[in-house]
Amino acid sequence: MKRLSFDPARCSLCGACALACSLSRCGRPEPAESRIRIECAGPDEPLRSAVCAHCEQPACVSACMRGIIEKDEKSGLVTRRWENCFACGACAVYCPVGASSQEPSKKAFTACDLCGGDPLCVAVCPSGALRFEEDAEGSARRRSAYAGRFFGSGGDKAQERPGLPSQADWERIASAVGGRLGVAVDPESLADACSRQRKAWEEEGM
Amino acid sequence: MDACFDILIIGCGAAGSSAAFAAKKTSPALSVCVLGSEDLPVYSAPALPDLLSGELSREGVFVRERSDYESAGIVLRLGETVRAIDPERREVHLESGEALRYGELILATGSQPIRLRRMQGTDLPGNFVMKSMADVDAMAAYGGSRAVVVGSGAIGLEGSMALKARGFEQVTLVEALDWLSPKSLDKETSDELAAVLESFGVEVLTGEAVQGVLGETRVTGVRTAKRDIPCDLVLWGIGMRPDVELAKAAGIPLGQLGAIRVDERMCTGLSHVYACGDCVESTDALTGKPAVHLFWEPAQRGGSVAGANAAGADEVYQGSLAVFLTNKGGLSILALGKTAREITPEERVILQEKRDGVFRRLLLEDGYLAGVQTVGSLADADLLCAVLKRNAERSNGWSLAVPVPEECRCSVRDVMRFLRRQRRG
Amino acid sequence: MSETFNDIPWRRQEDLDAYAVRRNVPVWIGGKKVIADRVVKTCCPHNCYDTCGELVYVKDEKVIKIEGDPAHPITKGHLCLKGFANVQKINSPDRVKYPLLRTGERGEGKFRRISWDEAMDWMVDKIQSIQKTYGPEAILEYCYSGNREHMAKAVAGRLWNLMGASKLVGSFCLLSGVAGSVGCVGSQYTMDPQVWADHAQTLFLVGRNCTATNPHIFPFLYRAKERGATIIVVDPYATGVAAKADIHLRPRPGTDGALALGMIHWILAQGLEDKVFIAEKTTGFEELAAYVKEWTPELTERVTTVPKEQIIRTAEILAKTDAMFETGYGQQRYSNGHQTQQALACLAAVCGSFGKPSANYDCISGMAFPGITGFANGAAVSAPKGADIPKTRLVNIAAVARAVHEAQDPPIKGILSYRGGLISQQPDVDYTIEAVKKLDMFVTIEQFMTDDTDYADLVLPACHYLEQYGVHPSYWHNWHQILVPVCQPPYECVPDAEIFAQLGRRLGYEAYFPRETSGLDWCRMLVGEQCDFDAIVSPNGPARNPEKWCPEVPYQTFDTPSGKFEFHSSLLEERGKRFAGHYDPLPVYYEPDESVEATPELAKKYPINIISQHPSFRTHSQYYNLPWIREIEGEARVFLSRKDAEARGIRDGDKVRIFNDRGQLENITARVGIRLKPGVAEMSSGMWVKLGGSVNKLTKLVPAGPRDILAEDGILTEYDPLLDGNTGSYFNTLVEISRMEEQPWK
Amino acid sequence: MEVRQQRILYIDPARCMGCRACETVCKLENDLPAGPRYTMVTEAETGEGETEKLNFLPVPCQHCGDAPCVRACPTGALHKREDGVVLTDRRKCVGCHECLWACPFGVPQFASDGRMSKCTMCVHRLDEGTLPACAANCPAEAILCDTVENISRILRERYGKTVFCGPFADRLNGEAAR
Repeated sequence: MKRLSFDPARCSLCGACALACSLSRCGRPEPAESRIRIECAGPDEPLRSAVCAHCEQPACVSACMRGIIEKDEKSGLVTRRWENCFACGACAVYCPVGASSQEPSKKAFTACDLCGGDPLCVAVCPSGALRFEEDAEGSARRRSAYAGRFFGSGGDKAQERPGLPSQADWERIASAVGGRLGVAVDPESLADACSRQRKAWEEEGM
Repeated sequence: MDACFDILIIGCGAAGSSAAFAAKKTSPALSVCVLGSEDLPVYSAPALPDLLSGELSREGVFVRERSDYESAGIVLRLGETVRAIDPERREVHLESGEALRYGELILATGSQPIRLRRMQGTDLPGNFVMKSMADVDAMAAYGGSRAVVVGSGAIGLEGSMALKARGFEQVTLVEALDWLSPKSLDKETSDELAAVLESFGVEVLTGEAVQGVLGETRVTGVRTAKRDIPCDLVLWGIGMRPDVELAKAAGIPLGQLGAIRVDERMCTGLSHVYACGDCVESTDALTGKPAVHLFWEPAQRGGSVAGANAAGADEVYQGSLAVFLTNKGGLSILALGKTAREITPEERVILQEKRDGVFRRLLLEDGYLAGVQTVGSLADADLLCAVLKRNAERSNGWSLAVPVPEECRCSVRDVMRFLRRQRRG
Repeated sequence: MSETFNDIPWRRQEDLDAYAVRRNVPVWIGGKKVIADRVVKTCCPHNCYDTCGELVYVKDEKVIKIEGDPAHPITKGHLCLKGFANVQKINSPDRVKYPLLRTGERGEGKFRRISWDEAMDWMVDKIQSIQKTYGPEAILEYCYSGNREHMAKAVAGRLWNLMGASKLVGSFCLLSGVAGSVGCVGSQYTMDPQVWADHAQTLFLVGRNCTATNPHIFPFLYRAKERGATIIVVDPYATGVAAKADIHLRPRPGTDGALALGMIHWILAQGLEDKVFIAEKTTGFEELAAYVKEWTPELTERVTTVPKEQIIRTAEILAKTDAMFETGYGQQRYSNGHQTQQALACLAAVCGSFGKPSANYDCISGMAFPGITGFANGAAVSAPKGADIPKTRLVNIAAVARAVHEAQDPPIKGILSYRGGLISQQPDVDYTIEAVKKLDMFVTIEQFMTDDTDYADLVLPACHYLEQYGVHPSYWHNWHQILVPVCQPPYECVPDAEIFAQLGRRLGYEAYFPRETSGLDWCRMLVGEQCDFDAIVSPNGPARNPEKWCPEVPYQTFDTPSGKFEFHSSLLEERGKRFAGHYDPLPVYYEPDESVEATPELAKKYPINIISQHPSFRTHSQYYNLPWIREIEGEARVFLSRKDAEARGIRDGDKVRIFNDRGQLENITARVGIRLKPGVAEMSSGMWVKLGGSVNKLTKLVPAGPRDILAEDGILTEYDPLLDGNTGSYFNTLVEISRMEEQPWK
Repeated sequence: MEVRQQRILYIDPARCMGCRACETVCKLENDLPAGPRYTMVTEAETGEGETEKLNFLPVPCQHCGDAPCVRACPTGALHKREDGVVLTDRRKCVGCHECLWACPFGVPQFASDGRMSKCTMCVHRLDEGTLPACAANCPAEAILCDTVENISRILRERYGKTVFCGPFADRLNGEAAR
């Protein structure tokens, strides 16, 4: 199955993924409403993505006391009938990657559903750090990128953490999100949210 | 001829049901039968307080429908009580007299609530436990407006909140020991919890052992060492006990804690017999010691390991965590790992904070995070849980456990920042 | 018997345990120890330089593991990726298991299972009715190198001879180069690589993508390189071996001959030639010297596009150092291929690179055609004593489609095909398919449902090479191992030789195909007295072929008419007096049949010269159907230069269309990069037509080589493979490439 | 604690010529279907004009000293053996893919059962004293499996001589060894 593949080396920490995700959830660029979170422990620290991996042996499925989380054998997706969630929080405690969280606008604990097969976060990611691909594809791409770095065939750039999105990038991201959701999205508000987030990290000393 | 199943499962709760589905998934060609003593397919016992409060409908409590078993090819026989197991002949004898033959047997007999039968008045109408749907139905039918809840485990806490939500005017939570949930919480955390409960109108009495139930024909009150509390009903939440009668009679070895002893593959001491759920003694993931964890998650996961292995797979159950978790109607509490009393004072560092209405208490042992207690939010629960599990493996040669550096042991915030950084790289 | 083994009364059951090197051998499979019943030594008979020694582990008559034979002095226990994939191939659920008779139209691929008896009846009936209506020469075999061993071909040859069928001759792979080489040198030899590895100062490799076709040469190359030798590679394509070279010359496709002439010019101009060797061991030097006068570095650069500095530098290294010439076959897959090889041989001679342990010339070992050189006694098998064998017409495999289209008196009406992918491997696929459709009988013996089987009337279940006997001396190194079956054939698969023997018996030649003759007997008959046969049959072997056939340091003498190396080839000159074609005694350069220079008008329409290498993933059309191989190789790809891609708006990974007047390929993945210079593209050969990636949809039927066999429609009465030799001129193909409208990612 | 000699799989990129035999010998040794690729030969194009060339690098598990996959695995399914081999306990794997996101080399593979598996340095062979299948077979002798010290020695032996011989400069100056 195709899954969200995250390449920490290519992430600029711009937060476009979380902003887009939250826009699709609650109409506001509000990272707390996002089902994907890029965790950052510091400027030079490795990044990690906290997003549902649709595990093969999902801890959330056995944790869920309502039996509303299921592993769909056909599609490979971990699905949630979150309308029936009574928010016990067990899925959040047991999830090994921290992908399950209580969405403020819902009573329920939710996790990424891959937007039904066309993830918005991937569509907006300006640096290609997030992709929607088969494991084999992702593995082969990483291996080839490594060889590129090893032999120095244009791989040097790939080793540096990419820069933050430009104004033009934010406009492209805004139009991609807007186009998908059928609403107008102000690129300024995205850029603002991004800088607010970064400020918060700075204050946290990260 | 006797009915014969490749895999026979006794118990249709979380463990039994997940064992059945896991077995079918592993090996669809095998015949699988589940016996349930209640006439109901698996439902969520942890959701019973919500059924009681009225927040959930009856239908909402069920985890699976009868038709789910059918479409998976599992034979479901409900309302069947097992009289005995004959491991020699690989047979199970039902109350009805019927004998069922099995290839592999999985015991998922669950647990029973502890009742103080010898205490005065505990046999009166108005005494309740909350283990089964029938218990909740009975309580709902009984009615009343004043309740005493005895015990401050999950049933006690959630039960008192549920009764309040159901509209009871007076709900009194009585705990014999000095503070609430003393097995899982330190006094400081318990005080936070008590404050939350009281803000919802639940009266909390600690250090008061119940001495008897008052009433002639039905419950009219509860007597403690300090007072008589008038009430219409008593909800007992003083603990659960693994149901091991069948196993014991069949000669299946029990562990030191009195539950069925299983290995990491969920095999019991008898060949062709697996066990899972509340009735087993497994390993505590943090201490590595034998433990009886009567929660949903270990039952569900242990069930699928038992089911898969019975069907020919080779899965392991890596033990479970003693998770104290309640997240209901504004009451949010999580406790993991050790409490202060379980760590020697010389090795102990305790950090505590309350920020933005969230109470968080972290316990370090020898510099390693060893216990967590929070009230008011489940944020970072996964991180804390992951760190605790990792630290538990610190005796392994290749352990990745890292102590919190001295300079970070000043505040909860510093520790959290360090842990976040540790998680990756 | 189990359902994977059906008893066929006439299929031989032998005691294969006799071949075991070891018995009850523990072996790891997927981290578990398994006890193999036996390990058998054999060799790989694919069309490849290396002819690797193999140890095959068998359990319950199933191949469970293959390893290289560590005792093999050349291949040293190493195999290529295909070697291991044979475990997947031989056990593949997709194998043809039973005889299948066509039920749909040709090309539809609809069949029904029949019994071997029915299949034999059907063939006998068809063959006899064709013979009756048209005459015996209306029947033709089609056979190439899928399993390149010689024994079954000789047994089949016996049948064709007895029947008086048309006889298949030639090759479409390397004979034009051989003709150019034989013309100058005479008999062909190769020097053991360990000899040059220890002595050569320069390695000169031309048209040889060793990664794919000769991986076992690398340890020897590295030994030489790490000793300080210089490696020079000539290839338009940036191959794996080019990556290890000190100098990589990238001529325009088809101009390798010009490159050699330019180097000879420079060497002579500088007086660097080996004057002693030329004086003592060659003839015709003056004629060559006069001809190369025009090949100045400037002209050579203009023709080949190789910078003249590189040409000069290379020429000087070759002349001043002890240079080992290892020429491949890529450079001769153009209509001027024989001239190219002739020029390379002349370059080697000018440098004195003959007859020395440090400096010699390898084109191909005569062991490639043991029946022609006399090592193998081909006649003993195919022309049995006492039989009445009529002289028949010959059909050249390099023009077989033309022959089928054009043959008269009689027409070709029945083809029995084995060990070759007729449709995917012959140039101009559509023309070949039209030819096949004209047949009354097209029988294929196949392991899998290929392009050919789709058009066949009858498909017979073939044996994997590990399930049959064979004789396959290497055409590169000089070590020999007889192929023995390592396990019983599964299902209703039958070794090729036994199919022909049974067909022969059914056609009335019982006396010539005795039931008791085993594959090993046929092999023994074929090899004859030239070597100690028993020493090369598992558990023995491999052994070096006798000096007579493979001198340790060859080319101390030459067996040309003059007894010397002939810069001016008398053999070609004489042959040219008898046959039409291009028998030039000198290595005169002329442009390939189709190229930007030869056909400038066509090049305006189709400016890209597409070449097709043999990829390491497959031997020709074999192996792509295996999951392991397909996973590695991926979809059909075309490599092109950045400049050509940019000009066409093609980005790396885009789907493109490749086309010319002969056909087109669609949805080919473009790989843009440095592998080719502008104006050249590459697409590996051998991909199946039905999978959409056969480059032969674009190639043209123009056999390279001195003899113009198209003038004779490929139907000959006399043929000398060593001097008339032909090769498919696959690489002189011009195409245009465009980006597809539809891209998968949109 | 006494640290056992650390064993590594070393690829000599100067020798790998891209034949990919390591890929199928690995499939056979480990009985793998198409899907999981314990090793994969990658190609990289470098240079411009005359220096343009192809480079090859097989990428099996690097068995990192401080393996990011081991750190990233939330279930403890990965560990590093005393001799340096990074191994997976597939029974503990839940298929969360954290190891793949963490691995800089794209090594972790996922079989049809969704759990991670990867190159084991053929521990079953190592423990019997034989080389991993890929190293034993490599026709170019480009894959080495040994201790760092021994590999260093092999490489010095391989390339030391070349330095002193010089590729061809002195011979071009008329001092042909002929």
